[in-house]
Amino acid sequence: MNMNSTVSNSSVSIRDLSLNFGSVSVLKDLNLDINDGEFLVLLGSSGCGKSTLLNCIAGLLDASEGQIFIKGKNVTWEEPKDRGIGMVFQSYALYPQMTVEKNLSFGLRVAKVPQAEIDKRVARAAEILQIQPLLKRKPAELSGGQRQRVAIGRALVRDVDVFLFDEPLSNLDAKLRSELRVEIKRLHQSLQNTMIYVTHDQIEALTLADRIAIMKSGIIQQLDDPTTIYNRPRNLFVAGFIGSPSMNFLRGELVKSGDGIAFMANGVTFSLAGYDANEPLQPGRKVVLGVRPEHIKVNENAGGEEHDATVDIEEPMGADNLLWLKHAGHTMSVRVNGARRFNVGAKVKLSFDMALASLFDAESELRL
Amino acid sequence: MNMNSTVSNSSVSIRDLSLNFGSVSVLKDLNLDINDGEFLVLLGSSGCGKSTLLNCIAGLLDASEGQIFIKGKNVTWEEPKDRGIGMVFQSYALYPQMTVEKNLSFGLRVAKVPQAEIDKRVARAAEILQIQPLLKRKPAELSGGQRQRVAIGRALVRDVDVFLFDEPLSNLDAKLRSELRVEIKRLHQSLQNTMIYVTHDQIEALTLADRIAIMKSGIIQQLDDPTTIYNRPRNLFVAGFIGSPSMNFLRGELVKSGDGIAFMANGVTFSLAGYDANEPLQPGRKVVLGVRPEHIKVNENAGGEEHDATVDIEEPMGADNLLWLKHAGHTMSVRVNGARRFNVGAKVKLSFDMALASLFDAESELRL
Amino acid sequence: MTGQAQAGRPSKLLRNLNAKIASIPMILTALVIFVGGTLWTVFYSFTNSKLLPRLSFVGFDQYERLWAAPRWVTAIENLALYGILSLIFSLVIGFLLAALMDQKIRFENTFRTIFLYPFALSFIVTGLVWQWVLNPDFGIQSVVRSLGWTSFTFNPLYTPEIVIYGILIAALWQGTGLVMCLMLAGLRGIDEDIWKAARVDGIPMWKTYLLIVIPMMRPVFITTIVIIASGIVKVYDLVVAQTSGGPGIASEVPAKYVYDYMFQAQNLGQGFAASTMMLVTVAIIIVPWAYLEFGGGRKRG
Amino acid sequence: MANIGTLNTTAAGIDAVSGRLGDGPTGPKPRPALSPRNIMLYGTLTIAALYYLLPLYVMVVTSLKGMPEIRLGNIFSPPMEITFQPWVKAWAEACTGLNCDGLSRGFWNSVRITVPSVIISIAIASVNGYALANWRFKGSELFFSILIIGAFIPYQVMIYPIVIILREIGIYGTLTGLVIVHSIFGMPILTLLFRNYFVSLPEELFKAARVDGAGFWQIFLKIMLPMSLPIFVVAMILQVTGIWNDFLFGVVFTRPDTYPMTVQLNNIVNSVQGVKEYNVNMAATILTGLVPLIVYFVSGRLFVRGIAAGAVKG
Amino acid sequence: TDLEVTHWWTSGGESAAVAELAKAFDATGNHWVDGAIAGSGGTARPIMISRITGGDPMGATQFNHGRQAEELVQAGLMRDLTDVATAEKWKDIIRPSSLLDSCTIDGKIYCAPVNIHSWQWLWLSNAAFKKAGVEVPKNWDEFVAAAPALEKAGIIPLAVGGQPWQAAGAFDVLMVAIAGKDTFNKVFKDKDAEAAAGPEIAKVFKAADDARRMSKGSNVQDWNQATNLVITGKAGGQIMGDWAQGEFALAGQKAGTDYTCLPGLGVNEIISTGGDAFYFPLLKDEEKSKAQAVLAKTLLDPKTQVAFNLKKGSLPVRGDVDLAAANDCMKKGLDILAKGNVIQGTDQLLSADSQKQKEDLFSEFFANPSMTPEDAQKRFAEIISSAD
Ligand SMILES: Nc1ncnc2c1ncn2[C@@H]1O[C@H](COP(=O)(O)OP(=O)(O)OP(=O)(O)O)[C@@H](O)[C@H]1O
Ligand SMILES: Nc1ncnc2c1ncn2[C@@H]1O[C@H](COP(=O)(O)OP(=O)(O)OP(=O)(O)O)[C@@H](O)[C@H]1O
Ligand SMILES: [Mg+2]
Ligand SMILES: [Mg+2]
Repeated sequence: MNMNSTVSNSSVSIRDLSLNFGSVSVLKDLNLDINDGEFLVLLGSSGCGKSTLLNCIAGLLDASEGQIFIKGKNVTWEEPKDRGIGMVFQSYALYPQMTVEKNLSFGLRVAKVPQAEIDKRVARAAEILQIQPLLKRKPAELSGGQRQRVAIGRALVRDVDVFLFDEPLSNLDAKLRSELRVEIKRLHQSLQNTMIYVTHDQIEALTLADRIAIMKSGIIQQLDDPTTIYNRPRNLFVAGFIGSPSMNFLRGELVKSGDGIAFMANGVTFSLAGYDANEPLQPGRKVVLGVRPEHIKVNENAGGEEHDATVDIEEPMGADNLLWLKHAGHTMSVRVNGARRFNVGAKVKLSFDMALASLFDAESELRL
Repeated sequence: MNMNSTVSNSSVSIRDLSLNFGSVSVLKDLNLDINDGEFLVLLGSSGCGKSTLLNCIAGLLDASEGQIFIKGKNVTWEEPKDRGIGMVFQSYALYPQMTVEKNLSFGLRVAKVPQAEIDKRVARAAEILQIQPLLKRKPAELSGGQRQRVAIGRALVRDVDVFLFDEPLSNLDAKLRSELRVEIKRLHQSLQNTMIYVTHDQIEALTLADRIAIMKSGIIQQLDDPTTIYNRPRNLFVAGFIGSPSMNFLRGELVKSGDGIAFMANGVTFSLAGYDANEPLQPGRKVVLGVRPEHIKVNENAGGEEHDATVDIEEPMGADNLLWLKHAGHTMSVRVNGARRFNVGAKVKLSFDMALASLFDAESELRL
Repeated sequence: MTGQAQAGRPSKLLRNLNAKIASIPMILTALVIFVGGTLWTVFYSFTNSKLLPRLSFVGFDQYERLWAAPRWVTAIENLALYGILSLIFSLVIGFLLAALMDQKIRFENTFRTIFLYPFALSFIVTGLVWQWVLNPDFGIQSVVRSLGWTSFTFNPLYTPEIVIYGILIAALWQGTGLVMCLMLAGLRGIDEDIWKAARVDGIPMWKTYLLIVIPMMRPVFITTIVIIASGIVKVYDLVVAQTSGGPGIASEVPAKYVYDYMFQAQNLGQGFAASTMMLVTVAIIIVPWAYLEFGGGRKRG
Repeated sequence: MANIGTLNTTAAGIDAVSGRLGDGPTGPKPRPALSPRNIMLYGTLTIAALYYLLPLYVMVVTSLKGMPEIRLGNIFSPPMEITFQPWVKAWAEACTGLNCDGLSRGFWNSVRITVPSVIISIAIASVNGYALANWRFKGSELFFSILIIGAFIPYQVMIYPIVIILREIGIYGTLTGLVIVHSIFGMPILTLLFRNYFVSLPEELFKAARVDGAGFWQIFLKIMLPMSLPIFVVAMILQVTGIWNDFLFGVVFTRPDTYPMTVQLNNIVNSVQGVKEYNVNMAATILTGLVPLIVYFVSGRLFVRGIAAGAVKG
Repeated sequence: TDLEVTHWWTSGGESAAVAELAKAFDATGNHWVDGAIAGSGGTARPIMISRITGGDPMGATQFNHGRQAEELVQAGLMRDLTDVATAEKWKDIIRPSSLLDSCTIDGKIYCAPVNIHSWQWLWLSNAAFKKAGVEVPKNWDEFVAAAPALEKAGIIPLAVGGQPWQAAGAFDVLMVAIAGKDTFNKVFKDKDAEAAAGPEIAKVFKAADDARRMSKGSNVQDWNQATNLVITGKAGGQIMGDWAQGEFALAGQKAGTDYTCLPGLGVNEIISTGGDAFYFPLLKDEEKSKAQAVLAKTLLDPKTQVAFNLKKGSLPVRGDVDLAAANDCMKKGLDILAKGNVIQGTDQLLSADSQKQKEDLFSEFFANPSMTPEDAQKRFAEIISSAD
């Protein structure tokens, strides 16, 4: 394959990257192309190798095999500082003994940038991030959100091509997290830099990403834009990983029903009318049906078939109300409007929106 | 006041409790009655004194003043083990060198409970929590969720009247957190014990609680059931604290409009038709109008007045889509269905559901 | 994979060059002094070098003579006894003091300073002071006798059977403060919730210490044992200052045997053989530990 | 930590509260200052403290007595007549052979030996620890393991090879040689301390600095050093006391005109002129221990903190 | 020129004696830099040797002449003094000649002997015996017989310090006194293990057993502290070399009236001719080498010899000096020397290694009452059989 042509039109390209810690293989033959100006989120559960991949891109870890290109240049063996990257860490990693200003300018001073230029850049970053009043403080005198802003500023002043974020918001509380999320989004909209963002919070991934790469044990499971990931997960893992509460899975098989195909689980059949399959569905195949909690209607006749269920637990969450229902031997979660309340034990009718459901092969776990 | 009558019908009663660390007063004259079998959540931001209160109830901290009753008995001076309480900690606090079984039974063995009884209780707790296969493992060999289950089991085997939870789920990831949340809810439904649960996660509070006590700097701001807290916050703090994203606040004043009263901010008036005020509204009063993001409709004519706005940022979150809109000099968040997508910069029409809005006095910050 | 793309790979040796340069003193020390010196010593222990090292090999003669020497056997016995007792007592006393100090007491700083100050003093000073305090004609014995209990006998330094305990008293005085500090640091590192959980479970304090906290402090104990043990093997100054190995050879220790035979007896071969034996003993204790602690693929942090 | 009782709760506070709420206990649980628990606690601590203080007391008291009084017996009795003569003698007059200037000469020698030795050994060990924690290379752990095992090797084993090495380099008997020897033998424990400490610092700080373009030395000097005060204090204390108190190397690797204080002390104590002058010996002993003692008294608190940061994390 | 001289003469009498040497050397326009190392030869020798082998030699250093410096000489680290010796005719003046023989290796002279020390003395406190109400003994047997009386009076009969060489030395003395010169030579010179295991030596061990019993309670380390016990009348006597005399002198005591000395324990009037000598490491510095020669000459200067030995309590190495000032005991020694009743010291006969093993044995024997004389003799014979 011709490497150079593939590489040229993307900001960061990773080719056949493998990384082992001793005998443990953490990244396996990974390929990834990130477009210029793209916001790519690496999403995966703890220990799947997200940080490892990010550290490889940053040059903080040496790849065991493979190559990394940034802006078309092979940087596999470059020092971190020569890669044109800036990095923001979960623990902020501010230099505790330096003021905010010193923190911001440290990289520039190391690179012997003239003082005037340093001042200009620090001032600009401080303005963008609205941390001008904090410049003389030490990190210990800042709140978590302010610290994270300074950490971002440190990457900002260095005028880098690629921003790398390693779970930058995990240490903040929920409220601050959602505020800073918006700020990062806004920052990306105004800077239009390439950003690679590691998180295990799917809300962050869904809201921020142009594309999401979902990882599991060092392998990218799906790389797509958030809507596709959410609505058309490529396999069972992605389907279950994204969405809170999880997609409801029903194990069963395909059966003939009239002139079409239906799904049957625990003796109950579900019409598959409206499902957009990738391949012709064969009766007898063992499959898993996945339906998101918000794609089930309760006591609202949507025109399709209806199923009986019993309310097991109700979890009011303010805007929404999450119901855990017992239905044909499964427990199923359903999201309804927060204003609608049910009693535990109440009998309800469900109808499924099959157009938004997913079907997976029970063996290969791939989407049908 | 007659203490005994007040105390007798509640499971835990706290009377005029104050607690100081040196000169710092952490709890201030706190009164709280928790009913038998109730699930009470203490909610508040970090450092507001939630853990301190819980430790007082547990007997791990001595009150500086005031009394604590459990099941009608004054336990202010009792040792923790004699209070009939069990406690579950954020860090699990499992004894690392003991197997799960030993962890569960240690308290009983020390109390010289007969072996047969110990075995019975451990078996029952293990069954309830579904940790039978783990009994022979050490805590280090368990996942976070399993550890937390064992920690709950430790309280369970002791057959206590009151369960105290101190942020039991904070160390778990989002997925596990929502799973265990359901489990705790189920546990409560089956045991019907009194449970006091500290958290700073409002979702946990809203979904689990029979009643929520919202704390700020050692003072309970509002004690009510989740729906009331969510829909009718007693003051500005509670309104802003509960709900994610936060309630939208507009500062303005009450004005006469036709024969009724309207709200005006930045020159834009909002009809207050449908608002259920606690007291007659006087024009000219400085107030804050609070509207939750899901109580604003976008491009859907709800019959009321409409306001023009521009989409600033869109945050798709799967099931929902969060819009940040610019409207009359405010930024406003609005939650719409995840399937509805908007372009940044798009002009939209908003309509407000005033029946679910809140009005606060700008000075006292209390609900009108 | 195109060859051109792979070309940038720099030589392995040059990567991390600064770190390697900075580690040169360490590498030299490790290789030249510790490994080289040790091998040199082991090598010459098979010669009959006298005042100066020379290459005339005598096989295991030096070792045979060593193990036939009553003084060496006594020294080894002393070391074993002293080592075991001082390990046990320092850990027990150090831990007890730390546990007491950890009870939110008043004057914590004062007590800690008192327990720790002997550690600032050299073994020479320690030995001299305790020689003085234990001196039968001036010290404790004479004071108690002068109070009327004339048959009181406490003369460890001049009684061969118990002289090692006299040294132990001084060693504990000098060293337990540091052990206490280490233990205290360890105790302070225990999750507070563990204490709370134990209280809620109704576990008495001593049981909490014994069954929960001490097992949790394993790393601290290991560090402490390493520090104490490395001191025990080397014990020399204290004995020299306090008893000079006396009375007779009752308080001899291996390190002193090595020194005496290397320098006083001008029999390097014998001294080298003795130090090799010490090394073997140390290796038997240390190598498994070092492997567990530092080898075995342990993760960072 | 277990909150078992706060001592400062007083009975008075309890009375005031119970007056208001008539029924049953209220406020903090009364814990008398003289509870059996406190008696046990403070009793044990006090007895232990006495054991630790006794020798110091004996040293001071003896050093202030005249010889006749000492010969009378009781080493614990306070001096009837305080004399500073032993101190004067120990400091400036005691003889070894023909040199009768007491410890004073040794003191300055000790200073001249200790200061550079402490600085250089800490400098080397801290860089080692830093390299081991943050810049591992192939074999670095092996060297470190050797170093740690080296901590157990009796010094006597090493003396002879070191004498030969120093002789071959030609710095035997010089201050440089002694400084090197101290640096070598201080290296294992100090490196362990520093390594553990640097490992305990957040790795992300180091990564951030690398991304910022700082190199090996810049990160060490500008990022790591300013954060390492506690461990430097520990290292400093350990080395000051260790080197100041060293006898063996001082005696083997110096010459009489550069003898450190401990050697001088040993000479004075062992140069018995007639009877042993215990009072002079004790005064000399205290004088010799004074520098490390002061270091401890001044920075003991930091020592414990540093120990917690560096030593305990295996 | 400054010349550093190391030695282990730090007790009161010793340092007074050293001062005489320094004075004499300074008078030649050079400067004696004193490098005293306290704590006896056992502490000092290793330091001296490591400095010489380490390439940082001093200008001159004391050793017991004999075999202590043998290897240093063989390694070429020591300066050849033959030229000085020839010029000063040491061969003629030094007496007994065995002293110079000990300095001679391969026909070259490497050291300057400064004194003769003899071990074979029993020092007795007249006051102690008076207090106990017994006559001052005239020989070892009487001394042993008087022991119970001394003990009854609360006096330690025999003071023995804790340092190992003291016990070993005392045994050697007993051997000469009880077994005689021939046996002594058989054992130490010929290393005859059979003799060492024989009945003669068994008698010596019996005597040593007595000495051990009599020494109970002397809780001191240093030899001069033990001497001090005799001086102050706390102990009845001490077996110690003639250097002890320096301590008596310093305490202002007079031989005959305050204390009594019995050479050869009053049994066999034979003395050994060990002693101290100065060795001169090979130096690169021309100036210093010259100064070394001056020092060597000065050490054997008659005036220096007298002044030094009077203070030190030892005998001069040259027979041609006037010792009018010598006291009672010293004169006794000179007499014996004149009669030729001399033997070589064990330092000259045995290697340091064998000496050390011997010290270990006797130090244990004296401290451990449960060790029978028979066991000790067996071990003694083993040491002799492997001695060199
Ligand atoms: N230095 C190391 N040595 C050995 N294994 C390591 C090392 N660093 C990471 N690992 C392993 O590599 C795997 C991936 O780690 P990584 O830190 O990339 O996970 P992550 O996806 O970032 O997880 P998290 O969300 O917890 O940060 C983990 O299983 C981890 O145990
Ligand atoms: N032992 C103590 N000494 C002094 N102040 C303390 C102590 N423990 C807690 N505090 C202070 O009391 C206040 C309340 O602490 P508390 O632990 O109850 O907060 P919290 O609500 O549980 O917070 P979080 O959510 O972080 O756990 C804090 O300001 C804290 O600094
Ligand atoms: Mg990570
Ligand atoms: Mg808390």
